[in-house]
Amino acid sequence: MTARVFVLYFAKSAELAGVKEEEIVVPTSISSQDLWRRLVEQHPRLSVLQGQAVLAVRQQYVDIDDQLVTLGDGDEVAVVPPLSGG
Amino acid sequence: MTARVFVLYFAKSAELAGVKEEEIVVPTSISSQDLWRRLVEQHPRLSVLQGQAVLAVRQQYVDIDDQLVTLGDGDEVAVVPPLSGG
Amino acid sequence: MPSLTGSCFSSEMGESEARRDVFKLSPDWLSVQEVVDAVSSSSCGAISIFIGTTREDKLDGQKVIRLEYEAYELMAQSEFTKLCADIRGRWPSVTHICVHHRLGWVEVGQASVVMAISSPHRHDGQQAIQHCINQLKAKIPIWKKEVYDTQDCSWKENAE
Amino acid sequence: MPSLTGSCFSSEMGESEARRDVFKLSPDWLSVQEVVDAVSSSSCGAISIFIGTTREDKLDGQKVIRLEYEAYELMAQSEFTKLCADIRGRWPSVTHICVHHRLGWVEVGQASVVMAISSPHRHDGQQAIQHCINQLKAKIPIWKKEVYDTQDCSWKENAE
Repeated sequence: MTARVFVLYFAKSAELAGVKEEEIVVPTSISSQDLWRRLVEQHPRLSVLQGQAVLAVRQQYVDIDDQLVTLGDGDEVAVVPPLSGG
Repeated sequence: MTARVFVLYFAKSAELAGVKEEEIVVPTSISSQDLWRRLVEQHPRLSVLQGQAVLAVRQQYVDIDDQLVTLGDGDEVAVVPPLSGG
Repeated sequence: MPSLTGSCFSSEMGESEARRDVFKLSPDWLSVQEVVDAVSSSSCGAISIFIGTTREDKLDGQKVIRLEYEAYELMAQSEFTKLCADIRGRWPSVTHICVHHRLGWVEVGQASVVMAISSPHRHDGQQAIQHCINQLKAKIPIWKKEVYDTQDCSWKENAE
Repeated sequence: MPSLTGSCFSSEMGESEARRDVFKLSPDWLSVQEVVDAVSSSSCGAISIFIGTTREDKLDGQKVIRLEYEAYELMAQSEFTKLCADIRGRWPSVTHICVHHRLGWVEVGQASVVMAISSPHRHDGQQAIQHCINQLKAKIPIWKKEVYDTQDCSWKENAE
């Protein structure tokens, strides 16, 4: 089973990816690590954020590791580089 | 030797003394306790502040005890009831 | 988003006052008075406030000429809501919380964030405001880019 | 008394900036913005602010209708100068310090004191502002009388 999700890129990740948002099709159950790999395959320059960025799935932080995330059509996924608010 | 000093009364001590300032003549060397006693003799209602008020001599805090203070003509002495600024 | 109906200096004796959590991302200059008004309450003796600005700085001889802020806006709001719940769990006496954060271009020296917390007594509010800025930097998805006089720029990263 | 020449948002690169200790006793409504402007500095990333107000309160069924503040003004200024030296000894990075305190009649709910401290980094300023309000209450000769709706009144006393 696959889901069509919206991916949002912020700050440095948007500059590296060259886009601010896009739709991609991914398995409905996937580890956050594999999800990240898909994004890096699509935009190889994102690899400089390896080990620094985290993801957000439906606006909840998700570390990039072997935990499974469950995705549905229309879900929002975001690439979150290191924060610098304040 | 005696000195003529200005005594300032603030807040509750001004209400109890019934004056805001006055001149008194005191020995040039006197314990802060004896200085306080003189003020209470002059304004007996000040005794309700016994143990609560402190003095200020030339704008420096002085506890009411047996320490000697040195006074000269024109020096400023103040009765300082418990603070409530802020 | 809660509305900014600051009840500054009003008299609301006897009414039980709803606690406000106010968050605003704004492209405009931040008004300290507006943030203070948003947390004012007749039941509060203390308002603790923090203003964060960008210092004039040089990086490798380049001078910072402005900042650019960007946020994941919806998630920033939901992380702020979580942060307020966290603060109220730690300091139950906290009354109102308000955070205004700039977005877009910010001149060096202007405030990028203004936050205020009201509380009946000052100690709770003072601890809560420190926690609030620490957690905002750690959790709320906002990013800052420094732009230099050489036209270079770099995305910053908050210290742990 | 130092003048209130706030250099808010000004650009003073390269100049070494004199540290300001600003104290004002005022019968007028206190402006938070004025106090913030008095401590603003291009070298400071953080401004910590505290506002003290009087809560609506009842004492033995009497309602407080206003406050009256009185100060030993010259000594208040000299105690403030000592307090600033104490703060700068403990937190040498503190840049500017400003305290405005009301005198005379103050309506319930209005600010009686507004203080701000600027510092390059926030931790020093946040600790310094707490010390500043604690020491102001303990050391600066200012008194507050509560006036009740029954025409009674009573002089207050800060907790130790």
